[in-house]
Order: sequence, then C-alpha cells, then structure tokens
Amino acid sequence: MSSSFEWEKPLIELEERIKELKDFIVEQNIDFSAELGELERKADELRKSIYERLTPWQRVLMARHPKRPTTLDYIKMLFDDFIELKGDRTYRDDKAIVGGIGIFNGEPVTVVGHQKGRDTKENIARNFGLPHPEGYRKALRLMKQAEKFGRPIITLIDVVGAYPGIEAEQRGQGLVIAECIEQMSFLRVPILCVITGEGGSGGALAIGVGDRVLMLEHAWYSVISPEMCANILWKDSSRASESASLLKLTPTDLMKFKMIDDVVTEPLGGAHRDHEVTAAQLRASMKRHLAILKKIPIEQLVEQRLERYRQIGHFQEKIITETLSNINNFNDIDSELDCEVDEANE
Amino acid sequence: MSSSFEWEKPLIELEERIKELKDFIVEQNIDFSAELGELERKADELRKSIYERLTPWQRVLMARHPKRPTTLDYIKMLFDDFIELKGDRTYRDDKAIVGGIGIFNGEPVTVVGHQKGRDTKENIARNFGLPHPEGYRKALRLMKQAEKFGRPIITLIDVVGAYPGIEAEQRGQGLVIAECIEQMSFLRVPILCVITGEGGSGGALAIGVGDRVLMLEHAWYSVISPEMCANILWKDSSRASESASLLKLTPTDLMKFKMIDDVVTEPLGGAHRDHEVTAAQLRASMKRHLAILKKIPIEQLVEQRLERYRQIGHFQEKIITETLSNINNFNDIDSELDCEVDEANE
Amino acid sequence: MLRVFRNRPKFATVKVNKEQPKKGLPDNLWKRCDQCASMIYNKELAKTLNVCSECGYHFRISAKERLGLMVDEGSFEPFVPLVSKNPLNFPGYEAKIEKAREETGLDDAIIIGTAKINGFSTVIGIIDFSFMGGSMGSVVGEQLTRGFEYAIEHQLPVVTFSGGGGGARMHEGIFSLMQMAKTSQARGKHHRAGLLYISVLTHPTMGGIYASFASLGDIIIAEPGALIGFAGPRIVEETTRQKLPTGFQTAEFALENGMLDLIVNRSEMKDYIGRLLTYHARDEVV
Amino acid sequence: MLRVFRNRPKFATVKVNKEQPKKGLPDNLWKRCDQCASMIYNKELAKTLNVCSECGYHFRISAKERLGLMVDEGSFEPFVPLVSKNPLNFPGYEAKIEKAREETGLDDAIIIGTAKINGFSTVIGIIDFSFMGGSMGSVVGEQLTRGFEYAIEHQLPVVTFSGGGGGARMHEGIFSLMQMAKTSQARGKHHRAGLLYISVLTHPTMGGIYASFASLGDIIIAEPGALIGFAGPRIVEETTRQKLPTGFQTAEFALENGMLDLIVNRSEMKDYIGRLLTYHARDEVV
Ligand SMILES: [Zn+2]
Ligand SMILES: [Zn+2]
Repeated sequence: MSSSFEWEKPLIELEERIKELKDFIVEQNIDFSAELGELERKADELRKSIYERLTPWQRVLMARHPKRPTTLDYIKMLFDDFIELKGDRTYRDDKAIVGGIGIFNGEPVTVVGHQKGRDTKENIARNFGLPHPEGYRKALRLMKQAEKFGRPIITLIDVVGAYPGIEAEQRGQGLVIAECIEQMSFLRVPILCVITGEGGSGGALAIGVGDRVLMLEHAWYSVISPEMCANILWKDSSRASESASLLKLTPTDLMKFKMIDDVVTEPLGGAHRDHEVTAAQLRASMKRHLAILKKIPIEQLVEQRLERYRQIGHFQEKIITETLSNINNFNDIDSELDCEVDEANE
Repeated sequence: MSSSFEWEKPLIELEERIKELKDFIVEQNIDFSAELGELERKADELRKSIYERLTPWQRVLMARHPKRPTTLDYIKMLFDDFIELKGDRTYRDDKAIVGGIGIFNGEPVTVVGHQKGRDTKENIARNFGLPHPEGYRKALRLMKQAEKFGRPIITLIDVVGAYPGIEAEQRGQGLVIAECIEQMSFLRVPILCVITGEGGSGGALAIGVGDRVLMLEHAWYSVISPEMCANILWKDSSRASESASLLKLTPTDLMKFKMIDDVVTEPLGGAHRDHEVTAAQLRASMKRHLAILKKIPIEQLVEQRLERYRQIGHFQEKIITETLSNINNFNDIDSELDCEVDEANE
Repeated sequence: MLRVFRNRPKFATVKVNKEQPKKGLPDNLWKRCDQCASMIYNKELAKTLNVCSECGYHFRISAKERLGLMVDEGSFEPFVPLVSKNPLNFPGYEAKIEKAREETGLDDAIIIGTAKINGFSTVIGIIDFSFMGGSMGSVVGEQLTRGFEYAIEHQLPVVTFSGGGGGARMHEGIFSLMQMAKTSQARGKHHRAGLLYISVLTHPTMGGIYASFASLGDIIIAEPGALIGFAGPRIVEETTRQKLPTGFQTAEFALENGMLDLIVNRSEMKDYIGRLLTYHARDEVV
Repeated sequence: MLRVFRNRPKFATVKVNKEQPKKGLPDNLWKRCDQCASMIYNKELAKTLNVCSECGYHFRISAKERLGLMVDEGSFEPFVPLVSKNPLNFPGYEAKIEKAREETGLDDAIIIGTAKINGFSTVIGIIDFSFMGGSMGSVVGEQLTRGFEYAIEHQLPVVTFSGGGGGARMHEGIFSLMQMAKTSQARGKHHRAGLLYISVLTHPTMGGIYASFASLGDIIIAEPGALIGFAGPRIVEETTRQKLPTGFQTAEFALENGMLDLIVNRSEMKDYIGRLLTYHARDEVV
C-alpha cells in the first residue's frame, strides 16, 4: 500500500512545486514572499476542498493509512506514563490488543485498544490488530481491574472487524464479545471510547460500549466493513466504495444519528500527516469529556450509559389492519409453506 | 489391576467355601443351618478384623479400586434427576470433571465432581479423572451459577492430584486452582464436599473448600500422594506404603485433626462391594449435614466457612532468646553466605 | 410499565398464508435431507418434528412451528407488534421487508410474547430465519429488550430460540450493531435480577445474534448439527485459506470447545426446558 | 487486632551468621552462571544485584537481600516471629527446621512485615527458598494471612515475592495443604476490600504457593527466567514421557500464555513497583 492516495496527487504535486520554489528563492536570495504567500494560500484551498469532499470510501482508506498513528503511538503521545499489563490469565497474551495503566492529565486511567502493526513483521505478530478471544478477555480483565480501583477507562478502537479465523471461532469469539459488551455496560467507572481508525462490527463494539464515544475525523464505524457489505449485496467486494456510501459510516453521519458525541478534527490531509497535532486535538477532547463524566455520580453514570443504548433503534408500533388469526391455533400452520420460504432464502 | 487385594484372599477363600457348602446343602437337601450359621459368623469376624486393621496404604489402594463407584455412579444413585451441564465457556469441555443440576432430597442442587473412567477407554477420554484448567473453570462456572440461583453445592472429590501435564501447565492450572479456592470460599450458598475416593493435593482442594467436608471410610486426603512423597523423601516411589503412614491421610486421622466433619461408613470390604448401600449411607450423612447448613443464615455461613480455614495451622510465637541484630542493617548481610545455602539446597 | 402487549383480543397479526401455489408439485410432497440425501415424505416430516428419520438431521423450522412445539397450547400472548423503519434510507430495504412480511406472515424476524411451558410462565422469543435470514435490526432488538424488561418486572425466566443467519441486519447499519449492546444490556439487567435465561441455539446462530444476547444464557442449549459461530464458514475459509476442520462451527464442535451446556434433540427440547424451569422455580414447587 | 508486631525494640531475630568457614576457597570468590556458564566474581555479582552481567541470568537471592533491594532503608518492621510445630509427628521434621534455622538465620521460610517502598506504606512478604525450599507450612500460611489482615485493617497494599520450590511443606501434611485455602481467603478478603496486591514471582514459584496467594495478585510480575508452575518439570516429563517444550514453565512462557502481567528485571523492580503503588494510591497523590 502506497502512503499517498490517488486523490491527493494534485495536492502533492503542488506541495512539491512550492518546495522547489522555496529552495530556489533561498538559493537566489530573491524576495518573492508575496507570490509564495499566494501559492500557499492556493495549496491550502486545494487541501481543504480535497478533504472536505472525501467520499465515505476515501475516508475508509484514510482510516487504513499505513502511517496513521496506532494505539501504542497514541498511548505514547497521550499519557505521561504507561505500564503495559499483559495476558488474559487463561490462554495467551494477544498482541492484537494492548492495555495497561496510563497517566492521563495527572490521573491514572486504564487504557485498552486494538493494536495494528506498523510494519509487515509487526502486523504478523499482531495479526493486523485482529484479536482472538484471549485479546477480548485481556481487555475485560483490565477493565474490571479499573473498576476495582475506580480508574476511568479509555478504549482506543481500530479494527476492521472480528477475525474470521478458525481458532478465533473455536475459542468462542462470539461468546466473549457478548461477555465484553455485557460487562462493560455495567462497569462502575467512567468509560470513554475513541474510534481512532476503523470501527468494524463486533470487534469494535467489544471494547466500544461507553459513556462517551469520540471519533476521529477520518475514522469509520459500522456494523459491517464496506467490502463485506458489497460481497453480500452484489457478491463483489470491489464495489466497496458504493456500499461505503450506503452504510452511513462517517463521523458526520454518526453525529447526526447521535451514535457518537464528538468528532476530533485531524490535521488537513489526515492524522498520518502530523501525529502530534492529532494527539493534541484528541487529548483536548478527551480531557473535556472525561472532566464531565467524572462529575456525574457513578450510579447515575451507569444508568445514563444503559439508557443511551436502550434508546437506540428505529421502529414503530404496527397499525393493525389485517385480518386477525389466532396465533395459538398452531394446527393452521402448514409446514409445506415454510419449505418454500426456506428455498427462497437459500 | 485385579479387583481383589492380597489381604482379602483368606476372606475370599472362606466366602467361596461357604458358597460351595450352601450349594451342596441345597442339592442334598440336608439341614445344616447351625453349622452354616457358625461359618458365616466366622466369615463376618474375619471381614471385620481384616478391614479394621487396614494400613493407610491399603486404604489408599481401596480408594483406587477399579470397581469403586465414580462420581457419575454416585450421581445416579444420590439424585432423583440430573441434567449434566458442560463446558467452561472458554476453551473445552473437560470430561475429567462433570457437573450439573441434580435433585437431592426433592431440592435442586449443583453437583460437581472428578470423574474417573470405569474402563480403559473411558479412562483415556477422562484423563483418569485428572482435570485440565478448563475442568476447574467449568466447576467454578457451575458453582457461581449455583450461587446466582441460591442452590446448595455438592462436590464429589476423587482425584490423585493435579495433572502433571504440559498443556495443564501451559494453560495455567496453578492459577485456576487458586481462583477456584478463592472464589469457592466466598460463595453465598451452602457447600458440602465429599471425598469419595482420593483427595490429592490442589486437584482436590480446588473443589474442596466447603462448609462441611465428609469423607468415605476408605478414602484418603493429603497434601501429596504417598508415591510422590516417597519419591521426594527417599527417591523411591515404591516405598509409598511407608509414606502413606507418615502423611496421616486416613479419615480417622483427619477427624482427629478436625479437618473433616463426618466419616461415611462403607459396606464391609469397601464401597465397591455394594454401591447401593454405600450411596445410601452417604445420602444419609449428606441429608443430615445439608439440613443443618440450610438453617444457618448465609452471612453467618460464609463467615463460619472462612473462620474454619482461618484457624488451621500449628505454630507458636517465638520466644526471643537470641542476640538481636537489626534486620534493617542490610549491609551486614554477606552475599557469599547465601551462595552456600543455595548449594546446600540443590 | 412499557406497553408490551397489544390490546385484547389477543390475536396475532401474523397472516398465515393459506395459498399453496405450487400444490401438486413433488417439491411440496417430498423433501431431500440436507445431510443424508434421503427423500422424505412431508407428512412424515411433520410427524417427526422436521427431523430426518434416517439420520437425525434437524431441518430448520419456522418460528410459528417452534412455538407450537414449545409452549402449552393456548398460552401464548404476543407482544405489541413492531415494524421497521429505514433509518439509513438504505435502497430497497422497505421492499425487502415487505416481501419478507408477505412470505412469512411475520412483522419482523421474531415472534415474542409470554407463554407457559409445562405450566411455568416465561417470556419466549423465537427468531425466524425465513424473515431476512433472521437478522437483528431495530425491531428484533427492541422486542428482545422488551422481553427481558417484562421478565424483570414480572420475575420471569426468558427462553429464546435464535436461528438468525447473518446476525446483524446491515440495512440498518450502526443501528443494527447497537442492538447487540441493547439486548446484551437488557439481559444484563435480567441476570443481575437473579433471573433465569435459557438460550437455545438453532440452525444457524451466527454473527451479531450469537455475539450478544444468545451467548448470555445461564444455560445454553443447541439443537444437533446447528451452525454456531460469529464469522460465517465461507468467509473463514476465504480469509485463512485453510481447510476447515470437520464439523467446524457445528453444535457438536461448540460443545467440545466448552461453549455449550448441552445438545438436545428437538423431540426432547420441551421436556428439558420444562425440567430446567421447574428446577429454577422461585416458589420451590419441586 | 491481632498482635502482629513484636514488642519494641523492633529488632529482627534473624541471626546473621557471621562465620565464614570456607573463606579463601575459590567457591566463595567466584560463581558459575547457571545459564551461560561464565565465571563471575562475587563482588561483581553484588554490584549487579546478583544478575549475570554476561547473559542477564537472575541468580536466586535471599529474602534478606531482596528486602534490601526493595524497601526504603530503615523502614522495615517485622511481624512477631512464629515457629513451627510438628502436627503429624513427622520423623525428622524438627531437626530439618532446626538445621534450616541455623543455616539461614530465619525462623521459617518467610520474612514479613511492613515497610515503605518509594515512600508508600505496604505489607511486604518474601519467601526464602533457602529455608526448606521456601515451602509453605503453618508458619508461612499464618504470617501471610496476618499480612493480608493487617493490610485490610490499615488499608494497605500487599507486595509478595514468592520463590518457593516445592510449594507445600509435606511434613505438615493436610495442614500444609490447608494453608492454600487460608492464604487465598485472606487475600480474597483483601481483594474484596478493594486493596492492591502485587505478586512477584521469583525463581522458582511452584506448587501450592503458585496455586494459592501468589496467583491472586491484581498485578502479577515475574523476574526473567523464573520457573513458574504447579507440577515440577521433572514430574511432568516423567508422567507424560514427552520432551518438554523449550522454555517450558519459564516466566517468558507464562507471559506468552497469558498468566503474567509483565516481566521486570531485578534492577528495575523497585521502580516498577513504586510506580504501581503511586498509581494505586488512595489519596490520589499523583
Ligand atoms: Zn437425513
Ligand atoms: Zn550468565
């Protein structure tokens, strides 16, 4: 994967020209500041117009940029100290999820997050940030430890989805994701979730139930990855750019849906262009939200958390117009009918 | 392993003679009842004298008799219904431990126990009743389920010790035994433990922390198996009969030590001679003890349970006569000294 | 209290489709067993509860049939029916729903209400695979949540049968994902109220349904041969490029791997659940 | 309150053996590294905290040395010393104890008391392998139990270093086994009081010590290369008749298998524990 995208090409070309010009000016010692200012203003405009018009699919690609900060990068930038704690105390230390105690804003917190590799070797060791059940169990263990000691929890989410692997299935990833979701929901400490990159399905939600959900500007969050959605809809993963639009997976959509609480602006061109600035923006948002959460009495906080999810869903009570038939009269049901339905669904 | 022991031989011979005589009498239609009665009285005396004088090691062998009832045999005899519940919800269903809901005396209880095989094939499937970590986790899961629903817990213990296997170590049997012991100690339901056969070390204690501990007459319970003890003491496992005596592992010793609460009498010659009678004796003792436990308010029960174990230990405060030296003065300590001590311990 | 029940008369709105357009075609008289390929007469299948008499294969059955097998006759009272909206304006979603409603006579992929099983009052929820693969969108999520809430209010056990194929309903996007949290939390409250939940996994229980409420049973039962997992076997095979182990993701596989309490044949299911309800009865009527 | 502390003056009864009978022999000047076989000058080893400067091998150190490395100088106050009885009348047990006492200057296989680590008050317990393999009998069990109880009463964290070889002390039979329950329960109460327990596993942590209190840490740390497990490697090899995997039962093996939080070098141990204590301080003095 190249580290610049197709749509960035005009911008990168312009940036290079400006750099050449600057070098020339320095060399020749000419005063060209007015013209240079104009050029840089134009580059800024171009940047803005490119990044404001990113399609949802382009945003997904931004979220996957190989130079984008990973969880351990954020941890280094966001926390004053960090002690990594490993293991699920059951089966293995899963390197696709990292966790530990960090000092955020002078206060100890528990951090857990998906960890993608920063190169091929690390990606293999970390299974591309795709956890096995023991990864979720480690996360849950550390979150329960946080609850014991009254530490707030910060989760950093960056996963394309649950891992479709033999061992992950064998060791019950469905079950452990359910356990994570359920137990996180009732933890008696503030939980701040940040979708830093990819927020794919159960793999994301397993550490994504919280009191506030923040999302980086070029992150995505959905029930399914665009590729898998396209695969199901049209049996064609390559049409992911179309399905990405259908899924409404951008922070803008998700703010509108009230699924997230804040969008953290990235440097123009994306987080990978300036890790430190990205982290600073994120830190500011985290600080603000954590301060609010810490003021809420814990009973009330957990209640609000549960109420937040309780309200999610779009449905209406049915207006009954059809002929009523007594559902208790089972003998009326013709089993042959169901065979047809089954066939229709194969 | 033969199903009769060396020391039983005179008895078995006498029993065979009596049977032959009886057959003869029936055949010949002679009245020999007086003589027959005398013979049977003698056989009884012989039985008693043999089984009263069993050595600790003979008792260990009795506990391992291949025809001795196993946990599933007891479950069948003790409970009116039983629904086996499997799995640790983490890694595997360990067949060396069985568990589920049983109806005891008209009331649902949770039962867990070690399960040895009743033949070679079953022994292989059940790893000779030696659990892996997932077995202990299953037991713990079921015991916590019992707590949720306020069901008393009955554990049936029959294990020679923790399993010295590669995978058992890899998956942390030490850690899970500790978790079982700790969590069992605080469960808010009555716990009745029965050592039906072998009670070997951590493998037994992992499901052996309770409000009452019952023990069958020919069962043993110790920190270490006699073989391993002999191995350590004299580098000779075959001297197990000697170490069995040293370890004070019989119900009589353990009653004296107040480590157990009741000894369940077995039919003369051992439980394997009459499963039903053994179960009936056990059922009576369980009923009696469970009735008492159910009357104790739960807070008090857990407190008593903790207090029971809190009191165990033989030590005294040291009378200080030696020259005192300040332990805080670390510089006094000569590291060379410790090297010697290390060597002495290799 | 939530208005969970429809007003009386307590009739179902499910439209039992009485037309049998293909009547007379052999397809409707005989069915081929997916496992052993035997041809089985449909009338025979009805008698064996849709279990192959040759090999024991459990055919998928509709939620209505399941209800008939499980609850005491005449005891079922359905909740207020809910119908889906289209929060993402997902193209074609309304039409898909409409088609599924017509074909199945259901409002969405679940039948839910209260019923008695062997005389014990329960909340029962049954996913129907025929309705868009039994996937969980807002309606299924809300109904299950109401189910657990009703059960908490009335101190009742909950029994679910979850045969949802893909798990999540992608047409509802993030709202579908969040039903995993919502139903898990509803069950979480029910659990913390000390109440019994028996989760029965029927063929197939996958994805978001398996990774939420269905995995949170005090007791988890499966029907023989049911496919159980998070990721579908095809995607696992494609991703790992490995041959899947024999029996991968079957109920038997899940049992061996410690994920199930027991596997129960369809013909014994009511008896098992009835006994479990009896042994968990709060009034100690054992 | 239990009488856990001896009366003042708070002096240790440990008899530091000042005689050095073998002085002059090369054995006392040099030591061979168990891992890389380098010969290391003893004076050098003292400087490196008994860690091989060639390969990083962590030599076993005595409880007294450990105490010196871990706690703020002059801050240690030992508990009332306890001595063992012989409840089984196990032949030769008294003599063994007496010999161990003479050789180590300890009363039993543990040093325990309160101390400050980086200024934070803690209960600290250190098992000494040199005293009958660091095995847990009634004295070790009772002292640890008193340690957790004292910590509960004074709302203190507990730190233990457990380097016990065989784990249980078989000479005390069933009483030794029950120390596993007793210490686990004491920690259980301490845990339920919301207090921190850092368990450091040093070479070797096996048997009943590993399968009780030492596994119940909120945070479990090990020294590099420490042997950690329940059954000893020799018995595992004999029973399974399989070649043991490389690194079997080492700290690194335990870390990979999810059983440890972290491995920390001896030279950094005080810093790590100090930071952990800081981050768990209740007065929020961060
Ligand atoms: Zn068939
Ligand atoms: Zn070395």
